[in-house]
Formats: sequence, structure tokens, C-alpha cells
Amino acid sequence: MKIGIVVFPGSNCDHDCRHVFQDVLGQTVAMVWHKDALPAGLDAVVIPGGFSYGDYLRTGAIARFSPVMTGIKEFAAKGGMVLGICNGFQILLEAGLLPGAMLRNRELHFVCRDVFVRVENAATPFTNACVPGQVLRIPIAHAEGSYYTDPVTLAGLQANAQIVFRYCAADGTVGTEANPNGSLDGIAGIRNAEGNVLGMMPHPERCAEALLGNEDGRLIFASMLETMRGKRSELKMAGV
Amino acid sequence: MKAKVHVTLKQGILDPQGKAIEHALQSLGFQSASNVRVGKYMELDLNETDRAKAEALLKQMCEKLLANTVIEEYRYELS
Amino acid sequence: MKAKVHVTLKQGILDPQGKAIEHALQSLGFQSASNVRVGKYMELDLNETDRAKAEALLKQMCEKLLANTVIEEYRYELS
Amino acid sequence: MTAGDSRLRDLIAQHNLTDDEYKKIVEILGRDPNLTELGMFSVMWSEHCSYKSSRVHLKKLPTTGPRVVQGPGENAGAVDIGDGLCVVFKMESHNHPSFIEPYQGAATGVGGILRDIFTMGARPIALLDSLRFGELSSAKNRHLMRGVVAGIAGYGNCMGVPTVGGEVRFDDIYSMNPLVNVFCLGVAHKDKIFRGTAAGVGNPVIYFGSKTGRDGIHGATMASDSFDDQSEQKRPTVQVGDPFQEKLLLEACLELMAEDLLVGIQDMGAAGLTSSSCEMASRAGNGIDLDLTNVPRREPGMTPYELMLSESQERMLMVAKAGKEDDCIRICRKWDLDVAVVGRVTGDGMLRVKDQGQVVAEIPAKALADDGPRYERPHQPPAYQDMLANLNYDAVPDVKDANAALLALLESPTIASKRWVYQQYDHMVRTNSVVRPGSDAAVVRIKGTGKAVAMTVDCNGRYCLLHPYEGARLAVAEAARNLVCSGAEPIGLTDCLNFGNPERPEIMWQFVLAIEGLKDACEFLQVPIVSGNVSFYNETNGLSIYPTPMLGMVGLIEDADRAMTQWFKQDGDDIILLGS
Ligand SMILES: Nc1ncnc2c1ncn2[C@@H]1O[C@H](COP(=O)(O)OP(=O)(O)O)[C@@H](O)[C@H]1O
Repeated sequence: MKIGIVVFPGSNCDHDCRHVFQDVLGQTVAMVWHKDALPAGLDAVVIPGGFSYGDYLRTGAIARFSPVMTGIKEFAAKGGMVLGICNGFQILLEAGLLPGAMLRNRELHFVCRDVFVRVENAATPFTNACVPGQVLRIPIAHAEGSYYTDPVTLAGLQANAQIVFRYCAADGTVGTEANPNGSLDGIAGIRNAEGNVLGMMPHPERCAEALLGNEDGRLIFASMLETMRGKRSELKMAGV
Repeated sequence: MKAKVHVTLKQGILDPQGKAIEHALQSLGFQSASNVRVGKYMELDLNETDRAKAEALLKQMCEKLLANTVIEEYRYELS
Repeated sequence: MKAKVHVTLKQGILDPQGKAIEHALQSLGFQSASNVRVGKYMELDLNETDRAKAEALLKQMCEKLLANTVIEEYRYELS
Repeated sequence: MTAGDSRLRDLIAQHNLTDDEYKKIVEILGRDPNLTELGMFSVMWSEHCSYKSSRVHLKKLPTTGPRVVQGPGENAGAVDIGDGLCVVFKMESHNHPSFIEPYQGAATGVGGILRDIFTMGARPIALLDSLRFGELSSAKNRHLMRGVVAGIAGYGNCMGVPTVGGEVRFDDIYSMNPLVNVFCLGVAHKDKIFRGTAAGVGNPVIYFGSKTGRDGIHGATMASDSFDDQSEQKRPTVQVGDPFQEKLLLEACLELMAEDLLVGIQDMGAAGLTSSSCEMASRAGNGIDLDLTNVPRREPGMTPYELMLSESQERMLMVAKAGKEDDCIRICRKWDLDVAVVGRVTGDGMLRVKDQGQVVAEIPAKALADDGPRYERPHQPPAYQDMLANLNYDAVPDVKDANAALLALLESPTIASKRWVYQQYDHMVRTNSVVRPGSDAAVVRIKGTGKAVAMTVDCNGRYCLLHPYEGARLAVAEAARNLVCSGAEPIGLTDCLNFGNPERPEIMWQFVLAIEGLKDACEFLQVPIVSGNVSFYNETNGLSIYPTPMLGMVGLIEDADRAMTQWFKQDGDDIILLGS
């Protein structure tokens, strides 16, 4: 499988994502400079965390105009899998590939720690290795992760099972206490209507190895690989 | 021309920064302060002589980059 | 009374935000934009009827909390 | 000088130079310096840059060992960890700037230490911070702490370098002079270490990074000055950091270094263009011709004095191989950095600065960089030592209620959890953090090797006040224990020596004894000191901080899987007390 990892000038989880896909999972990785076109033949695109352009105006505000974004939009429109992690999620929002916007954390400052998230939809290309309602422990690291959208859009997200992860307590209960940033409806990750674009604030690439004490994040990548394999064999069967 | 742009959170959107400042003001003894809202303020030079054209440009800049209209509103002045 | 406070960086102080925004505007084709400077804008209600008193209060608030006078300057309006 | 020279006298004093130092300058130049030259001497001969009070003592420290790849004298030290790799590390203080503007002061401190590491060709993989504030009951101290922590977070997080550990202690002695010390470690190939040298006559000298503004002019002399109530007025020297720019600088540097383009490289830290150019020239025994006309600038009308002394952040100077200018420029442009050829290496040993065709300064590079004054300052034990020596321990009351005492201890901010601090730091980015903040030492694996390094920063200033020699030895021992308990073998040390005014014999006494303590402990444990920093003049209104020789120690764990944490693991496990 070939995964494209987008590199903005201020990306800083790009190496981490490469490490997971390449060294931990044994896949092929193409690092894609934000000023270049998206290469052909990718099975998935990952927009990693970081501070794309210093995040000075708003997170992701400037990144969405990078040349590579045109290719990513086309890739997504054709059903390609796009995963945005943290700053990647923020960029997907600014680019309009996912609805809504990010506000400053409720406590105003950057927070880096493990949180629990509940898998609200285990039937997506990014979560099919999880069971519905499964609780994952995944670290967050952000200052602007308080998801917001208007009530109509929120109702749509809820109705279409587009909320993929919600912040929760260790036992899976959702509520203000377990919400680390004031995110609307406890949202930690959403998908687009078609299901092929996912944005999530927690960092699965930070918990995909036993040496780091936690492998829960691996489920996300395992799901993606499973989906890609499925797609490939579908294509093969269809004689493409 | 000189442009001044104000970008503020839309009414109804929680402004934790404003809240924090309000709280800090009150604990400093400024009890009479309330409803603090925080926004962004930008100044820039526009190399344009035509006012209408400058306004159109500014509007585009705001819509495209300076404000995120999901959560923010903007206004601008030219001088 | 309603107060509006603008806090901006002092002349000569590096404004990384302004620089980044200017760069972005230009690469988006807004070549006519330059000298972008970014500051903060705050609105608040003051439960005061005496204008002079309100001004004095505002000045104190700015000096003590709203502006970092090491690198920033401020101005306010009352209405 | 005569009485009629009162203007000159003022100028000399404003530049923090003594009359004797001025005489020495005249002797070196064979004439009176002009204003630009006076400024350049003043920053290079400041305590901060010249180590004039500490050099004779620092020489006593053990700096060699089988693993040492680079000892003190370069931007950072380097220690071999096998597999063809070495770790490059150093610690720096940013105490005075952080007191004036806590957010920017701390942020630019992080920026400076990061540049020290990546100019050596190492990618930074870990930061640790050691902080001292006055008691949190005061709003001012809370403000300082909030700002400093946010500043470290703001810069480090954006750079994508995890802040994996540190320490914070509170004592009112630091309330007018907080300490902000930051340690950084990077990894480099042992045979691909870059140094700050201007070798090769004719090679181009290239400026890259941010534009030069009027920030921080006289920052280096400020760092060598005590505070008083007038210090508020020194505020225009505050520099603002731009971590995004630094991220671009980091990536550009590593890309430049991956190609065969550079002879030497150095960051423009304190004393900016002056220090980087004269130090690089001096190390190579060469000179440099600088032309200020091409220096990228943020503001119009900057004078040579300002350009040479500016401490604008996120700037670097490199000496490229002749003919490689265009390759260097191409890479810098890719990363959207300002870049300009600003000079050439010469063989005559002079730092010659031109502006608009005119020579505006001409000084032997070595005189600026290495021939600064050196003082063996008088030292003598402070009076309080007598009091301590005669202390009647029997008169110290016993603890009456041990439970209450324990609770009081646990409640004190110095001992309580530091989660509020380290959760604001991204301590997991780069996915190497095997042991995160909260244990004795941070453990970070080295990808591709199976190894890990452990790091800790330690110093108990109160012990050092009671006896600087014992205090320093204890600090080394504590750091070593923290590493060993994490499963690591100590392999190297960096220090950041925070002291009061060295012109006071009692302070110099503290310094000299602390150095002795460091030396003996490091020799005993066979851990070399490979880099360091001295921060003097940590006093306000005549009150000095505790002598605080902060240490950053690095240990090697051959098998990352065997890293150990400090907490109890399981019900029923035996608990064993080791040691006396
Ligand atoms: N400023 C800081 N930055 C990052 N981590 C910190 C900081 N201060 C303390 N910590 C972390 O908190 C833990 C406890 O620190 P400390 O109270 O100094 O413990 P100890 O006294 O056992 O060394 C350590 O793991 C340390 O790394």
C-alpha cells in the first residue's frame, strides 16, 4: 500500500506518521511537499499534525491554499481515503472537506496528555478494526481543539453517524468532565458524508508501539490497511 | 490606502478568552467590567487608489483568509 | 458604557503573525497588500456613568492587564 | 583620558566597559575605536560572551573521555552513543529576558538553545526546562510562571521538539530574579558534525533566516548587568520569537548539511552578526570581510552599529564552499528564508565591516572573540558561613506531628505535581518518549538503534547556598542517581551556572567552590562536562539568588526496552531500600 504524507513547512508529526506506516507497518510512504502536486497511485493521504504555517492567523487557515490541496480535494472527491490528524483535521475544516471550525481550548492553553475516546461509528474505513463503543486511549496535543459547528450541521452529523469519536471517561461515559477542550457534543473526530475523509484531534501515531506503552492507535491504521486491501481486491475482481 | 480589519467571534459563540479576561479584570478589582469579548485587529496598506476596488479586495481577503465565517464575522474601514 | 480597546505591537517589534498573513495574502494574489500588522481588539461593558472615571478605569485596565506594555501599546474609545 | 573626555567616559560606561578595558581596546587597534567598534567590543567583551570572570575556573572542569566527540568551545558538546551516532546537547539560561517579558524571554531562550543544537548538524529530539520562581502566593510570581511556561510551550511545541522533562522550584529568593534554564539534545552522525569555522580564504559568508531589526540591541550587555528598579526602562531590548521561522531554519539547515555545501555554520545568538562572524573567523585563524549593504533588514535607516549588534532571532551565518552559493540560496528560498551573501573569508585575520562602500569597523577577529579580558576575581567566604559553622543543631526543634509535616511538605508547590506545567508542553511529538514527565528522568528512544537516552536536570540551590562545594557535588550525584534509576549509564553532562555578581568576593567564592565540587564529583563518577553556560549578575537591588549550578545529565540505555520508571508497579511486589 502506498500512503502519501503531506508536508507543510510547519508540519511536525510528518516524520511520526512516516515512521508508523513505514517502519512499524511496513507500507510504502511518499512524503509530499505542500507546493507539489499530489502524486498518482496513492492508496491514502495523511495530513499530519503540526503548525502548518505557524498557525498564526487560525490553525490551518493558510495551509488550505497550498497547491497540494487541489490534488487532495480531487483525490477525496474520487473516494480516496484522507486522514487528517490534529492540525490535519484543522486544515480539512478550513479547506471545507469537513464541516465546522476549531475554537481555542476551553482552558485556553495547549494540552498534551492521554485521553479516552469512544468509537461511535465502527463502520468507517478508519475504524472497521474496532468494535462499536470501544474505548481507546490516545494522546491529544493541541491548543485549538474545541470543535464547533452550527446546530443544523451538528444535527446532520449526528443523524448520519458522522461523529466517529467522542471524548469519554475510561468507562466510556461521555460528558463535560471527560471533555478536554470544550468540544461541541464531545466531538474528537468526524467523517464526511461519504465516509472517506476523517479528521481527528487525538494522535493515533503516538500510540502504535509497545515500546511507547500503548498500541490503541494501531487500530486506526489497521482499519485503513484493511480497507485498502479490500479496495484493491475489489478493483482486481472488477478487472481494473 | 490604509485598511483596518476587525474580526470577532459571532454572537452566541462562547469566547473563553473573553471570559478569562473578564475574570482576571474582576479579580483585579475592576468589578464594573463585564461582557468582555476578544477579537483580532489587523492593519494593512493597500496599494490602490480606487476606493471601490479597494473595498472589493478587502472583502475578498476577509472572506478567503482573514476570517473564518463559520465562527467569525468581520468589518473593515478604509482611510 | 461600551468600551473598545485596541492593543497593537509597538513600532519596531517583530510581528510574526503579520508577516505570515502578508506572505499568505501575497501568494493568494493580493499583491497590493503590505505592512500587515496584527493586534488584539476587545469590547467590554463598563458599569459607570461618569466618563472621566470610566476613562481612568480603562487606562488602568490596559496598563495592568489588557496590554503588555513591554511590547504593546493600546488605545481605547468609550461610547 | 582627561576630564575633558566626559562624553567618552559616559560612552564607555554606557557600554559597560572599564577604563582599563578601553585602554586595551585602544592598544589593540592602535587608535580610538569608532562607535560601531566600541559597540562590538562591548558585546564581545561582556561577561555573557567573554566569560571573563569564569574562564580561569571553568578550565578546571573535566571535559574529556572516551566518548567525547566535541567538548566545550563549540555551539554544543557531543558524546558518542555508538552506531556511528552521537548526542549533541547543551543548556542555556534566559533569566533576565524572562523577567522583563516572561513569554518572549522564555520563548527566545528555547529558540536559542535549539539553534545551538541544529547548527551542529543534529536534529533536536528533546528539551528539558529548569525553572525557579518566587513563591506562588504573589500575583507577580504567578504571572511570571504562567508567561514562562506558555513561552516555552509556544516555541517548543511549534518546533515539534518535545519537552520531556524538567524541574520547577519555588523560593522567594528568586522572586526578583527567576531562573529559566533550557536544555536541548539532538542526534547527529558522528562524522557529520558541523562547527562554527570560517575556513578557506575566499569562501563566501552567507546570511540566512529572518531579517535584522532593532531588537535586543545590547541584550548581551543586559545579561551581564544586575537589575535595579530602573530595569523596566531597559524594555526596548525585548526580542520577539518566531518559532515558525525557526522551524523553517531548522529544516533548511539540515537540508543544507545533507548536501556537500558548507565549511562552517553558526547561529546569531547574543551579539548577533558580530559574535557569529568574529568567532567563526577566529576559530579558523582567518578574517572576514563583511558588507552590510546586503544584510536583509526589517526597518529602514539602520546604522552599522545597529546591524552589527542586533539580536533579532532566527538568523544564521554560514560559510559555504566557494562556488556553492547558488545551491545554498536555492535551499534557503525553498524554505522561504531571507538569504544573502554578505562577505568573504580573508587571510588577514581582520573582521572588516563595510557599509555602502565605506569601512565602518576593522578589528582583529581574534581580539574580539578570544583576547577579551580575563579576570581572576578575588573571592572570600561570606559572613553567613560563620553563622552556619556555629549553628547549634540541637537548638533546631524536632518535628512534633510527623503526619502534619508530611502533608505540609506534599502541599508545597516545589514538591507537588508539576502536571500543570508539563501538560502544556508537547512531550510526545517525534514518538520517542518512552518515559514521559513524571518519573526520575525522561527516556527517549533513538530510532533505528534499539537504544535510548535518559536525561535529567537537577540542582538544589539551597544546598549550594549552605555549601557550594557540597551542593554542587550533591547535584551531580542526584542527576546521576536519576539516570541510573531509569536504567541508564551517565555519559555526559552540561551545566548552566547561575550566580550573583562576580565582582562580589562572596559570590566569586560560591562560584569557585561550586566548580571544585562539580569537578570532583564528575571526576569521581567519570562523567565529562561537554558544554555549558555561565549566567552571572543574577541579583536585584543587591540581593543575589542562591548559587544555582544547574546540571543537565545524559545517560545511555543500550536496550530501550529496559528503561525503568520510578513508581510501584503491582500489589505484593517487594520494596527494597538501597543505600545508606
Ligand atoms: N518544568 C518542567 N517541565 C517538564 N517536566 C517537568 C517540569 N518540572 C517537573 N517536571 C517533571 O515532573 C516530574 C517531577 O519533577 P520534580 O518535582 O522535579 O521531581 P523530583 O524531585 O523527583 O525530581 C519529573 O518527571 C519532571 O520531569
